[in-house]
Amino acid sequence: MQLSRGMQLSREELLRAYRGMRTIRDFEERVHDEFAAGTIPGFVHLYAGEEASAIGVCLDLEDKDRIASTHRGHGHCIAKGCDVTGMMMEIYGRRDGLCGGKGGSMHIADLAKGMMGANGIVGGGPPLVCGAALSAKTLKTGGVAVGFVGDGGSNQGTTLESYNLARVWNLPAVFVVEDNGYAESTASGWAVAGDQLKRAEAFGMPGRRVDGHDFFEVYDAAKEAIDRARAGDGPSLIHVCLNRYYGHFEGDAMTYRGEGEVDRLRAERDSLALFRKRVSEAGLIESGQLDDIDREVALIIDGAVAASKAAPAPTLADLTTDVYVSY
Amino acid sequence: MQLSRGMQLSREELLRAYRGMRTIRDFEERVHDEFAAGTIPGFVHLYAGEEASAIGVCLDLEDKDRIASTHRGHGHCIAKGCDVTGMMMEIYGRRDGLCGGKGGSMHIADLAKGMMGANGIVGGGPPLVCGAALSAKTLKTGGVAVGFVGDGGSNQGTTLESYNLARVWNLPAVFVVEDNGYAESTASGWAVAGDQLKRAEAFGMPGRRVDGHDFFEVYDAAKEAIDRARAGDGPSLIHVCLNRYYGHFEGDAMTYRGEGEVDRLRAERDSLALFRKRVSEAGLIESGQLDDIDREVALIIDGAVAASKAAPAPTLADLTTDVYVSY
Amino acid sequence: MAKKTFRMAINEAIAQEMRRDPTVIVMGEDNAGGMGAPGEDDAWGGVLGVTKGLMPEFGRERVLDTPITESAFIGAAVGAAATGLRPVAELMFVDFMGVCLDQIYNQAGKFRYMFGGKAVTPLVIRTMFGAGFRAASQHSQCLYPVFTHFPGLKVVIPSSPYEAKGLMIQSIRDDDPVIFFEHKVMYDDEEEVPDESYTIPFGEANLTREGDDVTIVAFGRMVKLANQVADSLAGDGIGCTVVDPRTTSPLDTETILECVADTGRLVVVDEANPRCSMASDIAALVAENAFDALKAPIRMVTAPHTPVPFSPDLEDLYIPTPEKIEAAVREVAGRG
Amino acid sequence: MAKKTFRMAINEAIAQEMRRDPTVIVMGEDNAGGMGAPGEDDAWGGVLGVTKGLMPEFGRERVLDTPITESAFIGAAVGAAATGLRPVAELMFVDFMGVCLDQIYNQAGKFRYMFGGKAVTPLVIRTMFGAGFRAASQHSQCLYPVFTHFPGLKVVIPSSPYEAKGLMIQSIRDDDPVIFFEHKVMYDDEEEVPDESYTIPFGEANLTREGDDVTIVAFGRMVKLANQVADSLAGDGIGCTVVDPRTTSPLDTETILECVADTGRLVVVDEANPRCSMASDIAALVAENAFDALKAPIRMVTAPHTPVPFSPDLEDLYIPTPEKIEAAVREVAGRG
Ligand SMILES: Cc1ncc(C[n+]2csc(CCOP(=O)(O)OP(=O)(O)O)c2C)c(N)n1
Ligand SMILES: Cc1ncc(C[n+]2csc(CCOP(=O)(O)OP(=O)(O)O)c2C)c(N)n1
Ligand SMILES: [Mg+2]
Ligand SMILES: [Mg+2]
Repeated sequence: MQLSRGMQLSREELLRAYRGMRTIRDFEERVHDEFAAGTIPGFVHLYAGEEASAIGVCLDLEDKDRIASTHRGHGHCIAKGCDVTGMMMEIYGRRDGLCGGKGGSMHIADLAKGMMGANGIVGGGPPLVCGAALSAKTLKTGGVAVGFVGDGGSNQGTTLESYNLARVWNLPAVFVVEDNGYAESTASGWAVAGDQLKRAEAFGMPGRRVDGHDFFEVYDAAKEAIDRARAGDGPSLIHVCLNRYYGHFEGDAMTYRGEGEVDRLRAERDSLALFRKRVSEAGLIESGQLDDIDREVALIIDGAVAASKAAPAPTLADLTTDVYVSY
Repeated sequence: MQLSRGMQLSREELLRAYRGMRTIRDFEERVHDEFAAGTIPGFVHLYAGEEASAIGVCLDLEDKDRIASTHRGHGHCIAKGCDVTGMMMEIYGRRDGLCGGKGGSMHIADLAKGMMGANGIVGGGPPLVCGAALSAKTLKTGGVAVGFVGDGGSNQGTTLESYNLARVWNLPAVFVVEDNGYAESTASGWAVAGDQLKRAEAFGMPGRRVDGHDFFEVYDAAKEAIDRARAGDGPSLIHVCLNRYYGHFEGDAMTYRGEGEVDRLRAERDSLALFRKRVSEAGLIESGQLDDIDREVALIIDGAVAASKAAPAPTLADLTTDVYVSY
Repeated sequence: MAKKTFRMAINEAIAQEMRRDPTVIVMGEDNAGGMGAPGEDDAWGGVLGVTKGLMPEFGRERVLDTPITESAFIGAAVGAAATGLRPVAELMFVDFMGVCLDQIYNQAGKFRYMFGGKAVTPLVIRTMFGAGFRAASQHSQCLYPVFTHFPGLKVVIPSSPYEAKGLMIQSIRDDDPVIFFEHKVMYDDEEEVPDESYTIPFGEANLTREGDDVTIVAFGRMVKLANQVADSLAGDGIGCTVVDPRTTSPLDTETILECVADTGRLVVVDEANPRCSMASDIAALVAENAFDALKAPIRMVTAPHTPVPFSPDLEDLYIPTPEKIEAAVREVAGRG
Repeated sequence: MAKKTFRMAINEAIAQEMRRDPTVIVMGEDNAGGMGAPGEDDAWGGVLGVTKGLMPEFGRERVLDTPITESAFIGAAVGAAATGLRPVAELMFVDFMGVCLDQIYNQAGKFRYMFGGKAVTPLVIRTMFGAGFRAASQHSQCLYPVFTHFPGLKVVIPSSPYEAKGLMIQSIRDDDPVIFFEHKVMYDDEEEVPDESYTIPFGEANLTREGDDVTIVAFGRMVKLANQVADSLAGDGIGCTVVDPRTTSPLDTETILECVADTGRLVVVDEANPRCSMASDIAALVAENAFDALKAPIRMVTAPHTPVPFSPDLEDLYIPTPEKIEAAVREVAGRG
């Protein structure tokens, strides 16, 4: 077996990865609490439990590399470098949110960071990824484009067409299927006929399946796919198997899940705990340093929420701007 | 190797198959001529060269079995039992056409015969096939539903989604990919990434590739798939490799095709000639009987064209009817 | 008779039709829920619970969950409708029409015409629409003007629980493809709804108020707002007729024109975006056919020409309000 | 200056912009043609030859053929536009919007708003529309009213070769997503078109005729018919102003209202289906904002509320004709 490339990351990189995962976890746990307390409006889909996927895929990406995300986008945003306070303000619908409060949780984007947007449409992202990959190829930026979809989104025609187009145009694209076992209340084992890797193969792409709780596995697969794309060798697919800790959206009673399922997952399949174990067993990082990060992140999230609560809302003048560049 | 089930067909069945193929060929050759002479308006896509596919697939189907077709639908209509004069009148836009002249070449249908329509939308048919198969399953009619798409249509998201749905719902459906090498002027080798049979596998369906000039190969594969569907064992895919003798539509100069390509195909890959050869070599049918059919069919097509030319057009009163069942 | 919510009224309508007619089936994402999952069956009953309880009564054969492939399953509903079933398919949010519209307007909506009157496509597509749920740009649109534009489709917009039940039963029995618009903010609205089955015919507007001065035509949730305004203006001596067309296609043009002939003044209230909207459709109808009766310019109260904003503050400014409706009515009544 | 066809004018506009700006790319089914095939390269230049010659000049890197997957490649054009390119993508027939609309109205059209003004999506979608080609129900629709309904999109409908060139160059340079409607029956129309590059701004209507009695607002191919009618009625002493809005979104409401203020009479000619159409949009605009100037009911000349029939005899009855337009003008002029 090849040595994990993730395990060869520098100390700084590993700390960055951990910080990213912790930020996502804390962000989501806090949004969960605030939603329950009634301070956050709307449809909110949390990424808690899936942190290793976003961070493993995005750790090495630069601003010129683009990602397109899903309705469950907070984790991808954070992993791609979006400002956490700007995100929180957006979720609160504030004027200083990353999208001026006009987008909300399902439409957070930061194009300057290469984050092309969460997406309210299941399967909305993959065609956009083909476009971003085409830009990189045509403009010879050396960039790649990564599209996240869920297991549910993996069936959508837009996604499957995009596999074909990316292969036919030989685009520097990576498709990441985040299979958390459910699309809303429907099990992926029922709704996804066949097999994700065979789908990759059916469209002439390499595919790889990884444990999405394990940052290192995800990182290795992503590195391989991203390198392949950068080298001009076309698209790949990664099937990431993972779990969500919360309901489909906030408010979901999750009666379709097994007895004790989430508790077990939290105990046994926690990407942060797993990461801590791996790096400490390998003697790469002392846990004190990780504790420091935990404390720092907690403060940042506290600050983001406090700032969001205090921030002003957009006003009538904002309602009709930003529909067009030129009117 | 298993003995061809097609070769075990009764004499009557074989004659019916030949008559069907000859009818399609003559129908299309004649439409070609009439279009060139300027008597037929609109977009017309001819099925000449592909006869063995429609007939091989549909020979055993009953009226309760449904098919959904494509823009290149004349052959499927004939194979499913549509009245040839009614079809010709429709192509001429006559009031007594199968669709009252309102549909035209791209929208010929005869629901009573289980022909759910040609379709102007590439990939429009497969979802409808899922529906027809669902009706058969729910109403327990024992029927099956067959969807034809071209190589071009095989990439459309609607088609790929339908594979998944048919498998997930375990529908009595058969998907027939008629790969004539081109979608308009674009080669299927370029536009179709991966492989059709691997696509079937990727969605958990059996798949089989056949030579679409050979009625017997098509028939055998169709029989197997149809039997499987009727037995409640779900959908299958057949990848039929064949050729079209004319342009994408009438008027296409076909400059994208190879030097002498069509002449060679007509000489070497003619489903009718091949059928004649097979049945006479096997001593199943004397050629005189086939010649008789040729003569009969020629008369029928002559009659259909003559009747169409003489038939009345629809009038103003027809313009606004048939939009709704109840107004 | 008992008070029932909008949600319950729709559920009851479907259940009663399913009992009456074995060809009626239901399909959509998580319409039962829990397929293949370890927990509860019928776990969701649709994302807002409208189809809850149907699967336990009618079984998985008649209440089908689907993968998230709207083209395939809405198209399957179309194909099933053309071959003997009466599907009630759910397009969860009408905003998702963009991934499956072809099957609706080019297939279902055109079969009958293209096939020379020989096709029958008794399909109902239930779909959620409207703003006010803080659901942002891709989950809050109205879009009924788009469907109204297409010949061959019928478009139903119930304005209350009573209306919803009768119109849903009619939709299921109707032999044409029907798009049934459910305003997501109305699901918990309650009113008296008969237990027995009843239908409300298409193309017959409902006059929820009658008055001499101004005709207000409103759609869906806006009917309630229009009635509120009418109530409050009655005190001020401005009499309003409020017209709920119930169906935008077919449209009861006659009633609308008669009302305008009586009042001479028209306000149209449409939650949709303004361009090529129902507001403009009604205004144009009247400007062409009841011009001589008009005593004042027609006023349209609509959302602005912008996507639906997420921020609650902005969303509240986006949606037509009683205040805006009242101002428009006062203006055309010359009582600004 | 030379006579050029509508087809050539569009081709030349794209070619000139591709020379000027290396980020302009072209994509669509068979836009060059012959990909992977043994015969001629650039075999088609699009189904009606509009993009012919672009690939030989600019190469396969900038003129991309696509598989028949409109969601993927129109979506790719959207994604490319948001990340540095200026794609001119072809949706062969606008009738096919049903398989890819989401990428147009929910993605491209909403990016800027949803992302708080930070996105720029300089995209052109060229598309064929209109009846008269005997192309039947799924290849003959207009559908621009649907696109006009959506905030965030710009909608352009050129009425002649000259207009087409200037509006196409403007479309490519514009930073918003533009849907560019090409009437398939007009490709061989010819007129003088300057060789040099020029733009025609959006939202500025063109008065192709001026007259005192009736304002005719018409779109696309209907502008020509309206002018014919105006010519013939001039002899009869009925003076018509013919307004070609050029873009339905943005719409030059000011010019339309001014013209109606002058003439007091309005006929709108729209080849689309009538419900929630541009005809009703313009009629409503005027009924709200120029009511006091109106001396007669507004008349709308449109297609009927039916799919487009195939039969040439029926199709000719479906499309608005000079006769129908003339009758409407005479009627509002009180000279029926
Ligand atoms: C086109 C479309 N159909 C349906 C929905 C409603 N919806 C939102 S998320 C979701 C489930 C998605 O499941 P999956 O792709 O597995 O992602 P997950 O929620 O598990 O992260 C559904 C059905 C939607 N937003 N868009
Ligand atoms: C959605 C859609 N996109 C594009 C077209 C235009 N078009 C009609 S037929 C065709 C080629 C189809 O190729 P294929 O599926 O291989 O069928 P063939 O013509 O070879 O029989 C195209 C692009 C269409 N009718 N519908
Ligand atoms: Mg999932
Ligand atoms: Mg083909």
